[in-house]
Formats: sequence, C-alpha cells, structure tokens
Amino acid sequence: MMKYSNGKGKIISNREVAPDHYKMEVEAPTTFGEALPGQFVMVKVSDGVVPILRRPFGIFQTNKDRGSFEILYRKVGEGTRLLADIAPGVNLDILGPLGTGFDLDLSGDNPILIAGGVGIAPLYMLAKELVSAGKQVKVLFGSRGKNDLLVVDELKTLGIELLIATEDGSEGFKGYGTGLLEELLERGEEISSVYACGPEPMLEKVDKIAISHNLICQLSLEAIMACGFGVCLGCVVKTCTKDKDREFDYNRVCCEGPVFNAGEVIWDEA
Amino acid sequence: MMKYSNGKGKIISNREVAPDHYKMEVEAPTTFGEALPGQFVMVKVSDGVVPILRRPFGIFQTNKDRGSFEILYRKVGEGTRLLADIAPGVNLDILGPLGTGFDLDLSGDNPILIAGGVGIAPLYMLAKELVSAGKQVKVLFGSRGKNDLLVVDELKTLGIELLIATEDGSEGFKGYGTGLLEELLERGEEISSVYACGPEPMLEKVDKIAISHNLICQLSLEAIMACGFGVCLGCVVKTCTKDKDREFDYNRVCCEGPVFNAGEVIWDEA
Amino acid sequence: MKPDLSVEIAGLKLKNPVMTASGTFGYGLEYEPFFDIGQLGAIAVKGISLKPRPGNAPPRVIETPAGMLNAIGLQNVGVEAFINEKLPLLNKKGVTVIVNFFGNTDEEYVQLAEKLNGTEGIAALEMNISCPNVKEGGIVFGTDPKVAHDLTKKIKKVTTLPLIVKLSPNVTSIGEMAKSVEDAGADALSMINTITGMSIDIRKRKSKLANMTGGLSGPAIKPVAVRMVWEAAKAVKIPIIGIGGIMSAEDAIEFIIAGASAIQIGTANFINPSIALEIIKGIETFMLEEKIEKISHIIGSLSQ
Amino acid sequence: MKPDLSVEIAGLKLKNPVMTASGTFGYGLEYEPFFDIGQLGAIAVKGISLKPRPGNAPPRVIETPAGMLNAIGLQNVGVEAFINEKLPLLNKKGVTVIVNFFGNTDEEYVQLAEKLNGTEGIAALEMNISCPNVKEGGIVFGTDPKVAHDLTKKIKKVTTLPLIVKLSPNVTSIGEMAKSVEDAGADALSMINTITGMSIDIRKRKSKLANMTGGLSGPAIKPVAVRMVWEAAKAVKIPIIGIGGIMSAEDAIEFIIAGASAIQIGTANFINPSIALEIIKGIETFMLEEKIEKISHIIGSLSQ
Ligand SMILES: Cc1cc2nc3c(=O)[nH]c(=O)nc-3n(C[C@H](O)[C@H](O)[C@H](O)COP(=O)(O)OP(=O)(O)OC[C@H]3O[C@@H](n4cnc5c(N)ncnc54)[C@H](O)[C@@H]3O)c2cc1C
Ligand SMILES: Cc1cc2nc3c(=O)[nH]c(=O)nc-3n(C[C@H](O)[C@H](O)[C@H](O)COP(=O)(O)OP(=O)(O)OC[C@H]3O[C@@H](n4cnc5c(N)ncnc54)[C@H](O)[C@@H]3O)c2cc1C
Ligand SMILES: Cc1cc2nc3c(=O)[nH]c(=O)nc-3n(C[C@H](O)[C@H](O)[C@H](O)COP(=O)(O)O)c2cc1C
Ligand SMILES: Cc1cc2nc3c(=O)[nH]c(=O)nc-3n(C[C@H](O)[C@H](O)[C@H](O)COP(=O)(O)O)c2cc1C
Ligand code: FES
Ligand code: FES
Repeated sequence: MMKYSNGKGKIISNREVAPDHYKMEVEAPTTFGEALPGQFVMVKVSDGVVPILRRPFGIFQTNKDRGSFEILYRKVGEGTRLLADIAPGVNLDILGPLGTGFDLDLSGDNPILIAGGVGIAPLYMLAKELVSAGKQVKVLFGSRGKNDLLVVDELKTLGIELLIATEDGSEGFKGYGTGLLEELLERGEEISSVYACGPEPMLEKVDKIAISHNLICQLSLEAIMACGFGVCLGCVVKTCTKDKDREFDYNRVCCEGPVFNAGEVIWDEA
Repeated sequence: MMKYSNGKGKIISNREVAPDHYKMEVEAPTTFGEALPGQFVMVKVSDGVVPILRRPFGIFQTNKDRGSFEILYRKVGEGTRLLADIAPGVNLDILGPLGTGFDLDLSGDNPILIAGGVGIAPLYMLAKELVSAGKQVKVLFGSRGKNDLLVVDELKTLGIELLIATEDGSEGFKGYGTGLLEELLERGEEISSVYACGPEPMLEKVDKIAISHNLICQLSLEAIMACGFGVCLGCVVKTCTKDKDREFDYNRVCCEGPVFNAGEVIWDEA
Repeated sequence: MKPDLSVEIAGLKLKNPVMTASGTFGYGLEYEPFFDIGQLGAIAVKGISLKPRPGNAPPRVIETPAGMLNAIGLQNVGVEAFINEKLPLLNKKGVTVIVNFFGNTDEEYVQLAEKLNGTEGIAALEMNISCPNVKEGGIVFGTDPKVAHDLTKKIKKVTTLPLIVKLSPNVTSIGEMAKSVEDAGADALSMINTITGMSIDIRKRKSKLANMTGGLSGPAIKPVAVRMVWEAAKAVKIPIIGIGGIMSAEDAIEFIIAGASAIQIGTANFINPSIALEIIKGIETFMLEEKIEKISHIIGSLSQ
Repeated sequence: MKPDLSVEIAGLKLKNPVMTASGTFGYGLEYEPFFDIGQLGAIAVKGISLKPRPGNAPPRVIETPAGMLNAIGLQNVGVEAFINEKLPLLNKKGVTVIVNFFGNTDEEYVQLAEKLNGTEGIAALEMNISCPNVKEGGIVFGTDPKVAHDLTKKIKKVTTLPLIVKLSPNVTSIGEMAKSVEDAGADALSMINTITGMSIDIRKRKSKLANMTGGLSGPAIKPVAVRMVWEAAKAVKIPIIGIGGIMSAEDAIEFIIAGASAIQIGTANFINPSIALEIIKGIETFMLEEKIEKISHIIGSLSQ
C-alpha cells in the first residue's frame, strides 16, 4: 500500500505506432521500478485547467535499466489529443503506480491473455512477466481490422503464442477475441487462467465465459477517474458483497481495481 | 469602416528580441496590406477556452511584399506566455486590422514620437511612414534600463533621430521619456506634433504636457478587450463629451480608439 | 435530404434555432463584415432602455477560468436612437429582430413595451429581468417570483408582440421562477443570464471590476445553464431559449436535448465572430450523422 | 522574519488558514504518501452520516470546462466506522479534524451531532446542509433560510463543539442565508458547496451522470464563490471559510481578501495531491513579498 509517488517524469519519446495509437516513454520516478502489470499512472496532460483532471493509463512496460516506463494510448478525446502533441524533453506530471495489479500467482501454467484494442497495454507487461516465470502464454488479440493491430512485433518477440481476431476478418479469426476464446474452449485446449483487458462489453462477455467454464479469470476495468488514488469515490463499479445487509458494494476501480476477479463485478444494463 | 477580416495567418517567425520581448511575423489575410500605424489585431493565443479571450497587439509593421505583418509583444501573463511558445508554421486566428490609426496628416514637419517600453510597437510603423512622407522624425524611447531597449537597430536604420531615456540612467537621459520631452520643450526645439504610446501614467503625463504647451498630440491607449470590434462595450475610457446633457462619454478604445487626441481622455484617479 | 432546422417559438417561425444573445452582438450590423447576419434564426439586440445609459466605469470586463465577468452596466443608445438609427438597417437586412429591453421600475418597463409594440420591424420582445428594482431597494426583479410574475403580467397587457422573459440564474428555484412567469402569460423563456461573480487583484486588494461584481458568462457556466434549462423545461410548457457558454454545435445540441427549442450564443461571438454561422452548419452536420430529420424532434429528448 | 499564518476560527486556533475540503481529501490518510498532513491548518473529512451509505450509481464524475461535476451521493463509512477506524489514526498524526456531517432529517442531524460531541479528538463540526430533506419533499435544507436556521439552532443545543455551517450556493440571497444561520448560533460558515449542474452526452441523449445532475466544482466556480464570500462577509460577523476553485496561493488570498478567515481546497487535491502544502508555502511567499506580517491583517481587506 501507498507505494505511489507524485512527481515529474521527462518524456523520452512519444510517437504514433499505429493510426491514432501512441507509445510514450517517460523517465520514471523511483517507485516505478516495482510496478506490477495491471497497475496504472495518472498523467496531467496540460499545464492549465482544461482539461482539469489527470488521465489514467495502464503501464505498458517498465525499463528498469533505463529507469523509465512506457504507456500505449489511443487518441480518443481532448486529453489524449493534447498528450499526443507533447514533445520529448517535456516534464510530465505523473502519479503512480496506482491500483492493484494482476495476480500472477493465479496464472497456472497455461494462462490466456485476451485483449481488445488498446487493452493490450497492461497485458503486454503481464505477458512478459508470465513468460519470465516460465509459463506457456497465449495472447488473443481482438481488433477491428489488421490496420488496428498493435505492438504485434513486440508480442511475437516475447515468445508467446499470438492469436488474432479481427472484426472484419482482415487477419486471423473473423469476429471478436471472445469468439476465439470460446473456440479454444470448445476445442478443449488447456487453459489454466484468463486475464482480460478491453472495452466493457468484451469484459462482460469474458466474465460470463469464465463463470460458465469455471475458469480462474481476472479483468481489468476502466472508469472515469477524478483522483486515481481513492479519495473522490468517483470511479466506483458495482460489485458483489459479502455483507448480508447489502445487495452490492461500490468498489473503487482505482483502488480495489482496476483488476477484478471474474464474478465480482455486477454488470448493469446501461 | 469595416475593412477588417477574421482569418488564419501562418506564423513565419516568433522569436525573443530582448528579455521577455518577442517579435512575431504572420502571413497576413488580404486586408492587412492597408493597415494604418496605430491599428491593432486580436489574436487567439490558444485553441482552448483558457484563456478564452483574444489578445490585442499593435501592428509593428506590414510587409506588403511578403504579404505579412509583425507584432512586437512583451510576455506579461498567461496569454503572452502561450503566444511566445507557439512555433512557426502554426496557423493563428487573427482578427484585424482594428481601431483607428494615428492621423498622419496632423504631423507637421517635426513630429515627435514618444514610446514607453513595448509602446514602441505601433510607433515604429508610424515612424517609418512619417519618414517616407519626408518628415523630420524624432523618437523618444523610454525604458527601465539599457537591457530593456527594443528594436533600436531597426529604428536607427529608419533614419530618424533616436533619443533614449532610461529610468536607471544606464543609457541616455536618466529618467522618464516624458522628462526628455520636457527638456526638448524647455530648449525650445521645433515640435510640430507628438504621438505617444506606453503605460497609462506616461500617456497622462504626455497629455498634460501637450495641453499646457498647446501641442498637437495623439495618444494610443490600452484597455482590456473582450471583442476588439465594438460590440462588448468592455473597453471604454472616459472622454470629454460634446453633449450638454452629459458630463462625459464612454468611448470604446477598440473603435473610437485606440488613438485619441490630447485633451479627449478624462484620466480617473484609480 | 437537407435536415430541417426550423423551429417555432411563441408563434415566431425561425429558419433555424440559432440566435445571438443580447449584449454580445451589438446591434447586429457590427457582424456584417464576418457573415450575412440574415442567416441567423434571429438576433437579440443589446438591451435597450427608455433613455440612453452611459454604463459603468471601467474596467468592465475581466477573464476568469473558461469564462469572463462583465459589468458593462447596460450601456445603450436608448429606445429612440435604436428605433430611428439601428432598427431600419437591421430590417433592410431581413433579420428577425428580438428586442431585449429593461427598466429600473415597472413603469419604465411598461413604457418601453408600449413604445416597442407600436414599432414596425420587431419580431419579439425579450424582457431582461436581471436588473435592480430601484423602488424595491435595488432587489433584482428576476429574483422574486412574485415580482417577476406581476411585471410580466403588466407587460403582456400592453403588447401584442411575443414576450420572451429572460431569467436570471441567481435564484434558489429556477423552476418556480419559470412557472411564475409562465402563469403570468409569458410566451417563452430565455435562460440563463449571467451568474454574479467577482475577481480580485490581490496586490491592489481591489476588485478587478470598477463595479465590484460582474456577470459570469462563457463555458464555465454551461453545466449550470443546461441544468437550469432542464429544470425549467420540466416546470413549464412554453418554449425555452437556451443560453450559457455555447461555443460549438455540440453545446447547442446539449441545450436542445435538455429542453430548449432554440439557443442563443453569447460570449463566443467575441472570440470567433462567425461562430453563429459555424454552429448552424455544425447542427446540420450532426443531424445528418444522427439521421435527425427535424431539429424539433429532439427538443427535450433527454432520457430520464 | 517568518510571516505569521495563524488564524482563529470559532475559538479554534489554526497554524495556518489552509484546510482541505470535505469529500476531496478522503479521511486524510490517503494523502500521507504525498506530504505530512499535520502541516495543514485542518482537514474536513468526507461527509459522515448515521449509517454507512452506498452512494449513487456510476458514472459519478464528469469533466466540464475548468471544472467537474460530481454526483457521489455522499457515499461514506458511517459515523461508527469513522469514529472507530479513521479518527484514531488521524489523531495519532496530530491533525486538526473537522467532521463534516449530514442527514436527511432534523433527527438524523441531531443524533449525529450528539454522537460526535461525545467523541474525543474532534476539533469542530462542519454541517453540510446541501442535502435533501426527505420529510419536506426532498427540498434541500440549505436553500430555505428558515429551515437552515431551525436546524442550526437544534444542533447548537446538543453540541459544545464549534459549529461551522457549510452553505449551498444554489440560493437567491447568500447574505440572507448567512445571516439566518448566524442568528441561530452558528460559530462559523464555510462556503461554497458545489453549484448544481448537468452535462449531456448528445449522441446517447443521456446525462453523463447516472444521477442526472451533479455538483460543479473547480476553477469555473471561483468567481461565484469569491462573490458569495464577499456578500456573506458583509452580512455576518462570524468567520467564514472560503471554498471554491482554489488552485493556487493567489486564489486562496483572493478569498481571504474578500472576507474569508481561512480557506479549503477541494477539487485541486485530486489533480495535485500535494497542492495544499504548496499553497501554504505560496501564501508565505506572498506575505514576504507584500510585507504582510500576519495573514489575519488582510482578512476582508478588499477596498470598496
Ligand atoms: C485504469 C485505467 C487504465 C487505462 N489505460 C489505458 C491505456 O493503457 N491506454 C489507453 O489508450 N487508454 C487507457 N485508459 C483510458 C483512458 O484513460 C481514456 O481513453 C482517456 O482518459 C480519455 O481521455 P480524453 O481526454 O482523450 O478523452 P475525453 O475527451 O475525456 O473522452 C473521450 C471518450 O473517452 C471516455 N473516457 C474518458 N475518460 C475515460 C476513462 N478514464 N476511462 C474510460 N473512458 C474514458 C469518455 O467517456 C468519452 O467517451 C485507461 C483507463 C483507466 C481507468
Ligand atoms: C490596442 C492595444 C494594443 C496593444 N498592443 C500591444 C503590443 O503591441 N505589444 C504588447 O506587448 N502589448 C500590447 N498590448 C497589451 C497586450 O494586449 C497585453 O499585454 C496582453 O493582452 C496581456 O495578455 P496576457 O494574457 O499575457 O496577460 P494577462 O494574464 O491577461 O494579464 C497580465 C497583466 O496585463 C494586463 N492586461 C491584460 N490584458 C490587457 C490589455 N488588453 N491591455 C492592457 N493590459 C492588459 C492585466 O491587467 C494584467 O495586469 C496592447 C493592448 C491594446 C488594448
Ligand atoms: C458583455 C456582455 C453584455 C451583456 N449584455 C446583456 C444585455 O444587455 N441584456 C441581457 O439580457 N443580457 C446581456 N448579457 C448576457 C448574455 O446575453 C447571455 O445571457 C450570457 O452572456 C450567457 O451566455 P454566454 O455564456 O453564451 O455568454 C451580456 C453578456 C455579456 C458577456
Ligand atoms: C468529489 C467531491 C465530493 C464532495 N463531497 C462533499 C461532502 O461529502 N460534503 C461536503 O460538504 N462537500 C463535499 N464536496 C464539496 C467540496 O467540499 C467543496 O465545497 C466544493 O468542491 C467546492 O470546492 P472546489 O471547487 O475547490 O472543489 C465534494 C466535492 C467533490 C468534488
Ligand atoms: S478515481 Fe477517485 S476514488 Fe477512484
Ligand atoms: S473590446 Fe469590445 S467594444 Fe471594445
């Protein structure tokens, strides 16, 4: 607990790696060396008050040798647009590493990592560490089309098995990553655990699959965050409770999450 | 009337010419060719809503051959800080030329231009035009110290007579530019008119001197402006009125000004 | 198919829901260098009083985060000069003219309304009630539902023009205010006027405005304005004109979804003088993208 | 010579006028990784109710221009857990603890005040009256001067702790509100709470907050907050704690000059968790530059 720090980190590089997707490397304050896969940072994207809030990004990887860490992000709005425009050399306000990480001890020998789009960001770091731990890692990467695939080369050099699903069928399996997961399950492949990160509908689907197949499974969620370190109570998600007096709990994605176990989250129709 | 335009102008250059003072050249929308000395532009210094208002700057000179104009500005706050950071190549929102210019017809043969600090900006262009019209131009330039002097070389090459006053006496006359003006008057030098631009206390002083010596004199004022083209009524200054029912008028610095004749403005103790 | 932007407010047919707000568009002509102002749904001219008013001492404006404070003090040429010098020019351009007016007593309001009612070329009246009532110790007309109600009733008696009442946001219950002027016969509401604010020069220990306080406008107030339009729309049946911090077509549509039948652009006119035209086009683009045939179909369409 | 930042509020001696605002500083401990929270003048903890509250459904926060809307719904651990689990830790750090509390009925407020009054380690109570009164059809306690007056009176009867009443800005006359709670015996005021606002997703035609409306905070509301502090300071003699959009020492000083004896930092804590400490230092620097020996010398020093 409370290993995070609030400080400046100099941008080492910030470049487009796929259409509208950027990878940024930042000199890391000391605490970043011990960051876990699945943890995230809060970044101040402007000096001024618009946008006023920091933006959360998963840690793509840490480079202990260089004392830096990387994020992989998609340009979706004002904040990420500003971030994409910041030149190397600039000092960024960074707060982190925050949140719970993935639990590597749950992985077993044949973990499957399933990513939707930029959800690959925290899973890349997870894959790397699982490989170092000697696991047989499979990554299922779902994206809209082959032009939207991310960090494929990096993934391949990790020595994992990469399976691709594209919605338009322009590469690999035609359909969602979750479809691929279901196929593997039907084929009866060995799966000791599932780790997922991506858009909410995908996570909900993975959750259902995991529950129905009794799989060990962790999901990394997103939420709009004002603080990122547990004080605003803005980022909550409905979760199952152990308390008999209540129907549910509101847990903070930034503290109790962003990683939750399958079956924990109550998905609301919204 | 209504010769101004609202458009984009690409920044050709933007560099520091003295400590905290910048000169920026911008490709000019068509209407800028006819800009008068003393007119100004409204510049949007940020794409966002902070700061929300445009900033007014006098036109330092127009370059009809290159289809550009220049401003000379001092970094004093958030807006000018942002402006100083904008790189050449960026398209700037420019509105202008706005306001009344100086009246060159009033000059006579021996006009004196008196500038306080960055108030030299519109007077440079005026000096240039008066020289072309064959006048014997004297420029009195007051600044804090010799390091704060601006565009001295450019002024000298115009072929005008440059007299410098510094508050700390590090160059030229020790004291204010207005002190220098009083000295010239005492010496009985030939002065056919006075044009002034600078901080308000300086303008008030010049006004008093002009009135007491019965000099033809024009002053370029500043005011906080929301629009710059006459609609917000935010930029008014108290002026003498011809209407018997009123004690004074509120005239808009952006439309009836920024150039006013000596004796027109009612200086309030504030 | 070209989307249909026309709306109707208080019997007034407008070609589109985009108007410009009083005090931010002068008498309209000042914007001629930028675009053809006849393309606007309507324009609300600078607030008019019986006699010309000099306004407040400067400084009158100051920037704030994502907004500005103004204390112009309702400087205007007076109703005579407006009718004789400004209105004919606007009429020549074919602009739909909404005349914003105000007084410091009931009688001044009534006299003005009578005068304007007898004038050709005015499409509607917009009554600004965010003014101090000098007979009631300077309490603003628009902060007491009863006072606003009675004033509205008096004005309705003396004019046949559509009457839009412009509400002040400086109230506890905007729904109650809206209802009370509706009950008095108002044909439409426009809202919000500025929120009272202040900004201090800490070294001089002086307000940055000579008038001490001023009215806050711009994007900073948009969330408050949208909320108030939504609350008022739930309280009344008459149409509402949404105002407050609109800088883009998206902002304009927010107000329409919240319950506004039309919108007015204020502060944004200062920053980008052709913004109103861009917003009309932006609304059209949005309608095409979202397959909305008629803008009136989405008025008040916020899901609860 | 080191400037003297100490101030006194309702008998409470504070080493400096910088506090953190309720709901933006958790229970204090969350800020320990960033700085020694004992350096603060005081902290106001997250609003406490009799029973734990789950709060509203998400989404609960959304950004707006220079501000944010929140509809947390007063989620909190309840008074028991606060007293047993949080307060002892805060006391161990030597922090001056102000307990922000609220209820949905007069009785809930009274019970809470009684409970807190009997607890060691609390420096003062801050009563949040921006809550719906369920017995009065959900009308907010803090929008009716009479209701706020009566409630304040009841609370004063059951507690000997200094009582700070936290005012809602969603009222017509903040001066009248301030006066009515002063008359009821409030020892100090804190203001402002958030301004109600709304933000709409125009493609989904849904509010961006599950709760429809939320409270606007941040720099956007600063001019309104400064004005209200100034108006309240003219209306009452009890000290005022200024709140609303404070992001810097300059902002804090603006409130002090307007009439606040101390200030609270809210939203800014999210963006820069060590801002409170920086503001204390900034105030010191300002005092040195301006040769102000004691911060209390400039409280309410705005020239008229
Ligand atoms: C724990 C966590 C880790 C994340 N990791 C990454 C990452 O590694 N790479 C990456 O590209 N993105 C990541 N995100 C999402 C990222 O934070 C948002 O895309 C970003 O904040 C959007 O900012 P913006 O200003 O560009 O968009 P805005 O203009 O604010 O919004 C654009 C759209 O994005 C949505 N949005 C805004 N903020 C968030 C948010 N915090 N979470 C989810 N949706 C949001 C808005 O509702 C809107 O639809 C993560 C989010 C969380 C909570
Ligand atoms: C007609 C006109 C012509 C001008 N020409 C020039 C010029 O050629 N070169 C130049 O450097 N400056 C010029 N100015 C002043 C310039 O506009 C301001 O310095 C600038 O707007 C400050 O912006 P800022 O955001 O950096 O400062 P802010 O942070 O807004 O303010 C910093 C300080 O400057 C003052 N200030 C802000 N706006 C104005 C304003 N419009 N006029 C006067 N003071 C202001 C503020 O009160 C404050 O004290 C001119 C002003 C006017 C009205
Ligand atoms: C400089 C200025 C002057 C204004 N003058 C008037 C006026 O005369 N009458 C009126 O009803 N509203 C007046 N307003 C209020 C605007 O019409 C509008 O209600 C308000 O600014 C909110 O909209 P905005 O945020 O888009 O500016 C004025 C606003 C500004 C900024
Ligand atoms: C996320 C959030 C939660 C808040 N919770 C409370 C609360 O529980 N009790 C309370 O009195 N005020 C609460 N407030 C209001 C703040 O204490 C403060 O009055 C307001 O945010 C204005 O200050 P600011 O602009 O500095 O944030 C909350 C504000 C925010 C942003
Ligand atoms: S983001 Fe503030 S509590 Fe999670
Ligand atoms: S700046 Fe708007 S009228 Fe002059």
